[in-house]
Amino acid sequence: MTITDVLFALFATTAVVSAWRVFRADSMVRAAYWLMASFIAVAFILVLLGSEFLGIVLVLMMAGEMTIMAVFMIMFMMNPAGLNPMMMVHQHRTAILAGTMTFLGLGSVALFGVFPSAVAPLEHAPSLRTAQLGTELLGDSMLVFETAGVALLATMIGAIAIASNRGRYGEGDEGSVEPDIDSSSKHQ
Amino acid sequence: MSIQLVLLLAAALFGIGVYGALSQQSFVMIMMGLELMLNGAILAAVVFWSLAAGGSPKGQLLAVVVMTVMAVEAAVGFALVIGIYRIKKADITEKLKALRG
Amino acid sequence: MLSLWLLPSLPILGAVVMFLPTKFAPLSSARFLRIFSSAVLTATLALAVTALVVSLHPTTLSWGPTLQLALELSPISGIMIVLVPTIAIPVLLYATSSMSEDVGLPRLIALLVGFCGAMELLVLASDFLTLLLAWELVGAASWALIGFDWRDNGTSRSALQAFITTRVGDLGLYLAAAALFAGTSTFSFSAVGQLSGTALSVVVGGVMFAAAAKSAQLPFSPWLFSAMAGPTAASALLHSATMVAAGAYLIARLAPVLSLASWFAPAVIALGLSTAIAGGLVALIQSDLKRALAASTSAQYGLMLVAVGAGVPAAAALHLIAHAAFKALLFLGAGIVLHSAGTLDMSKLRLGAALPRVARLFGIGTLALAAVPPLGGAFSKEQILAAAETGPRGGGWIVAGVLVAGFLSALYAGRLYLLAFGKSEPTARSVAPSRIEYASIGALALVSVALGLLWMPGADGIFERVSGSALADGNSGLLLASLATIVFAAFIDWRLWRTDNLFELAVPDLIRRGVEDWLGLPALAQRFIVQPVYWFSTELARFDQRWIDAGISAVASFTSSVSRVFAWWGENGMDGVVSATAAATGGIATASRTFDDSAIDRFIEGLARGVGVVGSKSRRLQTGLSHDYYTIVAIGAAVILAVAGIARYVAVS
Amino acid sequence: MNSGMGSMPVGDVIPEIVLLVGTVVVLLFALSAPRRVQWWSSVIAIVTIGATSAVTVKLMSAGSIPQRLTFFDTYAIDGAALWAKQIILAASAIVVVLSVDWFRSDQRHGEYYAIVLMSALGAIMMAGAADLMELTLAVLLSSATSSVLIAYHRQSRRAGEAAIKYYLLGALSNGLMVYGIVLLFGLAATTTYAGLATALRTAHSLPLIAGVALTIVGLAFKIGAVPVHAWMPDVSEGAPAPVSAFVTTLPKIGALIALARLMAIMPEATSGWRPVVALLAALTMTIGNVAALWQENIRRLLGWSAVSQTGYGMMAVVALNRSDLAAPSLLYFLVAYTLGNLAAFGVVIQLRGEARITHYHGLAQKHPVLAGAVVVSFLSFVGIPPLAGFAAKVALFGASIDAGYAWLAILAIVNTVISLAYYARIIGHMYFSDPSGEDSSGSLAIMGWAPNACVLICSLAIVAVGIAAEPLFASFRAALLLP
Amino acid sequence: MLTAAIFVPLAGAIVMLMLPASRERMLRAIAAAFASVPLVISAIAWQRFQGGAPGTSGFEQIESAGWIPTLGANYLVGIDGISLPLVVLTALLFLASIIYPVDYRGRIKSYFALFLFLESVSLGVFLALDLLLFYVFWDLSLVGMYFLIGAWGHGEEARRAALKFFLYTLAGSLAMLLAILVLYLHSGPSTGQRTFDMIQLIATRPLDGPGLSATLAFVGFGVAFAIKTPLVPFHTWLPPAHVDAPAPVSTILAGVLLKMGTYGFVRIMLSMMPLTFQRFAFPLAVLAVVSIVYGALVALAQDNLKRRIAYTSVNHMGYVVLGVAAAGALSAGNEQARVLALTGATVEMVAHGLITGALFLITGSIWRRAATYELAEFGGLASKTPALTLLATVAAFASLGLPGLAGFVAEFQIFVGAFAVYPWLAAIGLIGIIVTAALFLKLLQRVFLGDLPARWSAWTELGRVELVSLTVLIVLVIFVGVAPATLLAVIEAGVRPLLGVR
Repeated sequence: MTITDVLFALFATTAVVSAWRVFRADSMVRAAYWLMASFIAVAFILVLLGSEFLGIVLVLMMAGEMTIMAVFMIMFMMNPAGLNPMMMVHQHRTAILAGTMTFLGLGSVALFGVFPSAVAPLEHAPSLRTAQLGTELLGDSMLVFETAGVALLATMIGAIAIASNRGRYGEGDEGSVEPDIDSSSKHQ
Repeated sequence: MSIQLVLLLAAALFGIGVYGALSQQSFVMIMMGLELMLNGAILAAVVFWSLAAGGSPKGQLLAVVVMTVMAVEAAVGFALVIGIYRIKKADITEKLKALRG
Repeated sequence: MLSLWLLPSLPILGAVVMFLPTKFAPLSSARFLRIFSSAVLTATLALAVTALVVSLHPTTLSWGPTLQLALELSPISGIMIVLVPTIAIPVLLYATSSMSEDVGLPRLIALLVGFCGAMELLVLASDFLTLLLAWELVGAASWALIGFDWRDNGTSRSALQAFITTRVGDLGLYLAAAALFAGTSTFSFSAVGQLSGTALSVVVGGVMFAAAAKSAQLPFSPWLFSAMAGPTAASALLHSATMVAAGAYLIARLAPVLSLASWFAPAVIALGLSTAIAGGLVALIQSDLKRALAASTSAQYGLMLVAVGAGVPAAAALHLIAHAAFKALLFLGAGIVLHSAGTLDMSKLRLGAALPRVARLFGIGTLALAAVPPLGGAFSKEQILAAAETGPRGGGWIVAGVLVAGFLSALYAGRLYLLAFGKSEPTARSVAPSRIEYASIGALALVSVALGLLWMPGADGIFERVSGSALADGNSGLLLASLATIVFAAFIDWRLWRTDNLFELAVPDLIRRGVEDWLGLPALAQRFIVQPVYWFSTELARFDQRWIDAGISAVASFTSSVSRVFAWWGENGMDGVVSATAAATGGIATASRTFDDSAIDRFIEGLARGVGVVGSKSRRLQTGLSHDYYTIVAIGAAVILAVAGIARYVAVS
Repeated sequence: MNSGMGSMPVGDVIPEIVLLVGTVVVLLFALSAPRRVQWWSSVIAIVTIGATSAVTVKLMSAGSIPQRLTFFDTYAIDGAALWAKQIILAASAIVVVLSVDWFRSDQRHGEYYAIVLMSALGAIMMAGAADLMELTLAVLLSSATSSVLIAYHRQSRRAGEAAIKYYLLGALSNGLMVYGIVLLFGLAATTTYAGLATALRTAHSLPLIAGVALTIVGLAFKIGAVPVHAWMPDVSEGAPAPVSAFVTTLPKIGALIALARLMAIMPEATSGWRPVVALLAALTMTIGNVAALWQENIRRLLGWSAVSQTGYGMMAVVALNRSDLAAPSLLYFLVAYTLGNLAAFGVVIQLRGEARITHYHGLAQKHPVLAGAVVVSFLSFVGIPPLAGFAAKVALFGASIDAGYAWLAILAIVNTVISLAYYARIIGHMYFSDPSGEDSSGSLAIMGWAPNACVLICSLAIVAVGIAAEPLFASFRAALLLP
Repeated sequence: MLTAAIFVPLAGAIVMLMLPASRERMLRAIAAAFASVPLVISAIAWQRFQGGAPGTSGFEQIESAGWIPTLGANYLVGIDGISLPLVVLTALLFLASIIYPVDYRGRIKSYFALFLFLESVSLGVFLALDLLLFYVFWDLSLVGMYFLIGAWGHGEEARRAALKFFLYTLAGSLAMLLAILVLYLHSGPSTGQRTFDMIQLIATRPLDGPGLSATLAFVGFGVAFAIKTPLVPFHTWLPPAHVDAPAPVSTILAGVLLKMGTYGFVRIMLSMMPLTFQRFAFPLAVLAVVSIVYGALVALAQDNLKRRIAYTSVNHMGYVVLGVAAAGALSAGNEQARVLALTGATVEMVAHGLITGALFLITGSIWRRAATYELAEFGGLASKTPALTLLATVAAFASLGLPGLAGFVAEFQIFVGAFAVYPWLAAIGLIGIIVTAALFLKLLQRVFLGDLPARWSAWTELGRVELVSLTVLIVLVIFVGVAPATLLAVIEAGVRPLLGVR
């Protein structure tokens, strides 16, 4: 039992427990932070696995996102559930069954599946592995990178287009409905 | 820290995510479940990169791609939830059932 | 070159000519029709004689390589082709006169002439195809004739009954033709000889069946009563030289080949004899003049069959001729009776004083029917008796049977005459027949009398030469016995007449009614054939609509029960399914109790109805709730995994 | 095949680049142009599509149709991809034209076209993806933009609801697919199809099955197949009608090609994909048809009919590698389906979104062209000759039987009969009912000339493509699926 | 030239749509002109018909063009001794029914257009020598019929009947499509070499004998044709379709569309898979006999004039199938009988087309004057309309198989031919002859004979158009019945090579 194993056990437990707490938290903000905890634990495991870069990216991304999520709940929706205790579930047993089945299924894949066992050469400096990623991004997987860029661009445009309610000519949502079936009151 | 154990952890996270997605009423909570699923996927991608694929750079990239998916989905999800909340004051799935049959 | 085909086609074309231009008045006058139809039939008669003398060309009408319609002049058909127009001319004359006021006269005359044409075709046919063709045409013509007075529903019903009965018989010919073709690849009469075993039996049985139906033998006899619904002229022709004669003709014509089947002779004798005796009884007890004559027709044709069965077709042919003459005469006489007395009920006639001349002519016919020498009818009957005794397949019991039948015919002939024309006070309302009517029955009486020439020594030899087959040797003892029966019958008639019991015959009413209507045969047929068929067809139609049309209803109900599961799911959600798998069966039961048929809508029936229910119910799966969609995805993914696993397992093992 | 490291084969993705540049131009125009001329964006979009199509044609006619992988085996330039590109572009052009009148009142009219173009790009990328990551991102691009398009009527509750449902289902299935893809990567240590094809041959079955199954679920969302079909009718009813036409058509084109491309490299025995896809095809067509039977809303009916059509299309995937009819039948089916769907939705758009069945009574007398178009597209869906759908079905059934899946063909036939019931029901309302009633076509208003023209073009194309099927079939036969 | 027979009516359909709707007589005349073109063409084709010299495929006057060569499907039309009479029949019946007056419901243009369209595709079915082309025309005939029944049928029920017809027969035709595909897939190893060419498929018989594929294909075809023919128990679409369709449409349905089913039995099942056919000949014959008896009995129980006639179609088409089954029951032996059976079956198709066509037109004339089909409401019409009575009587007698009329020529041959192969079945089938006789005579009796109900006292005699249409059909019925030699010669020229009999 190496130190890595101990750390892994620690982070793994943290990840699972906090993931579980997400749906047991009594308010949405708490849930968001439990989720972040889970992500951070996973990020540490990524580091343990040798991908420091990805670990850091994950933490940064999730920190931002979770903050937005929590803030959004309170600021925008003015949802009492955002902070107030809540337990809003439906078809609970089905969900538990589905979750358990998923875990059992994928767990058996994990335990009984045979994967190749080529271990990454981790003796190089972490920066080299990060550089490798960069080379891949701008080399062999150039197109993947570009596509990801386009996807993010499209998301930005789209999200703004539907979420922003301020337009250059007044209300941004104005006229954004189906045309009238009766043409007599047709929009100009 | 074997590949099996890490994958088991990934499966657990994924399973909890599935549970969350299915059990939660609130859109935001459902999205958290979905994020957890992707969390498991990231973990699996990295462990494969590290312990199965011999450090092929595509493994790390795959994790990045999953993160992109996560980000995009979160952004689109928030935008939609804002939209529907604005016009319908709906924040849970039960409030949206005009389209059926 | 004159073809044999002219013989049938001439009357048929004549019929068409008379039938079509009904709008042009002069062409539908009785006078024109009388002249034209007589001309056509006379020409036919002339042709027939020519055919006998100079032998017309036996051409074949070809439909295809295997379908050849051949005509041939066999000796017995030679007799028939002359006989048909000979009898038909007086009958037609009578018709043009007696029904000259009827608007349907052109139709009647055309049908009668066409009828003769079809009969000519029938007797000339030398293969089963042609025969069947003519055979059914005769039947159809008889339908039109019997149903002549179409405004009367009863008449058309009678026509229908007659047609259907004879058509049942036609099936025999279909079978015979088919069996012959299956065995020999041809339809020719002459090929029957090549058959043996079952095929031969089918042919013989089919022919006998068809002949029995046409000739009104048992059990088909009752159709002749329905045939009475037609005009008198039609009955006269139908009973004498056409239609009914066809059966006996066919049996006689084919006797040589038919006898190849060993059972043919006994069967046909049994058939003929039973009909002769039964018909005699029916005729005897009858209260209606025409019906009595009809029953006697069956009986007389029965006798002819006996002659054929005994191995002497020539005797049958002879009797056919004689019978044709006197039966046409009797029917026309009955027609006059009906016309003048307005009824055929023999308890109300006694027209001897009112119609003395008719009575005399009718008397000739009656004597011939009773086989009183020296009339032709007597000679032919004696020949049948002789055939029964000395024919190749004759025998003692056959003689006895024929004697009984002869006794019966004498008995009812006497009764008929006495009841119809017995002397009584002249009644005022009798209408005298026209000259033409007199002429026509006179002509027929003349023929009957003339046939008495057969008694001349040597006449039988001439006939044997014409008919191409031998008569049986007579026996004077037999002749005496026969005469004795006739005298005895006459005595009985006289006694009953004197005691005024001739009409009732001292028979209880119940039995009378039973026997009168052919021993209850029609009722039996109605009860056991017609009604069941109608019942069956109605039930079948109901079955058709209710079951077959409703589609595969088992599948439908299956699908609808599947849909109940869907419905339940839709109402209770996926959670319910998981929480209460055990209760599910109960839930289905509940759902099925509350299942509402009104959901089943308009227009997709049967199977589609089931699918439709599934459709409407399965829409409830689409609850519109996202988390239910999620559940479906989860289940779907699980199913996919399972299927992939199974497929993998199957692929490996 | 590949050019070496460093030199990017940019020429291979010129269509995509042109489309992207056009998108940016549309976007810039929309952001700067005054409201009155916002609709010019559509013109720019059309021009962009035309240009893209032109360069694609150029790519196709450079010698024979190219058959190669590019960008280090991550992207396919082959017949299937190029033809899919053309179909997608043509369909986008029609949708753009259909949208102009519909969105005229919308303030953000211009941006809409930019998103349409990007969504089309996503579909195109799906069709060409030869790499799992590329596929993931293409699906993502398509899904994200589609959600936005569906929600574009920002004041419409129905549109919002449809978008949320679409998004939620998409996110879940994407999550599942991503995990499946990760598993496949774990087995093969690569994500390119070329690499997967060799590496997976010896892969362990258990993870392989899990990976393939999860990936199939992800793609099932895009094509609207069971079990992720539920969004189809909801979106079809709730989204802006041109978007309904778009979303039920275009992603399906790309995703079906993607599914075929991916399944073609999977080891059949150890992954068990063929029976799985067959089962999904069977369920999809059956559920779609059965659910469509009693729809009183034409748009929902079209949504369900789109589900069932997906099932037919999947028959081609089932026959992959077993029948030489599989790929041609898939492409031909896509052409037929696209035309039929656009024609039918075009009619709805022309009738200003009127979808209640009673309002179609006697349409044939009031608007014979529209009624005729509905008849043509519906009968094409049924597979009545000589319409396009007929040749598609012949090829699909043929491929299916050829592949040893006669039961699937028989089931498809049963389904076709069921489908006729609801199609003919609508036709009956249009042709045999009296138009003079209260709620009948007599009171219908129409949109304008543009949708009418689209409808006419599509229905004529259905007939033309059906009768003159040879050129397409000949081309499609040469269109192989790489790798 | 044969191509023109298909496409001239189609062009006519398009022309009809462009004409002004106001002038009914002119429209009818134009439609008739278009409809008469195929009749002229088919007459010329008959004139030119060679009769299949020995060693040839039996097909002639072939015209072809590329269609989807990639799939081995081509535009290929031609005739042989079996299709030629059907083509003539089709052209004739269409002309007779297109001019027959009917209530156009204010949509006269589309009525004629659809009628011409239907004519075009119906001719296509009989002329096509490519399976895919055959299927195309086959399916289109359903579409045309669907609209004709739905739009011009009697009352609300018509829509339902039309849908039922469409659904039911489409199910059949799709089964046929599957079978066609199985056959196609067996015709070659890969798409380039596979073919839908019927001549080639008949010559090479790629899928014949036992084996699962052959059985499946055979069953597919069998179901399709059994529905179309229709055989019991696949017949229930027929009565409602007939009752609710306008009379000329019924005429086409009975006279032309039903023939497609039996034509398929001969052209596809018997010609392309004779060995498989042999294995199924007996069950098929049993089905046919059941249809004969069942159709007749159920018809007897009908109180609706048109329904009764409709069910007799089931009966008559049963005869056809019995003939075909008998012809295909053996590969050698009983040649004469089998030729007779198949010839008879083909003649029955023609005869039934003429006779039942005429009968349905007659019901149309009755409907126009009475707007009812209930037998109980009629009686004594003979006094008001002697011409109609005469025509109906001849038609009825022809239908019940009276010699001297067309039906007999057919039924006799079928019966004799079938008897040689299946004596018992043929004998049972004879029951049908009796029952049809009863039902038709009762029909005549109820409608035309007896007392005239007062409500029909204003009954009008047939118009000129009606009279001409009907007379032509009836004259042909008589002609075929009296002198079928020419017809039989043509048919045998097709039958003999098909059965391999010289």
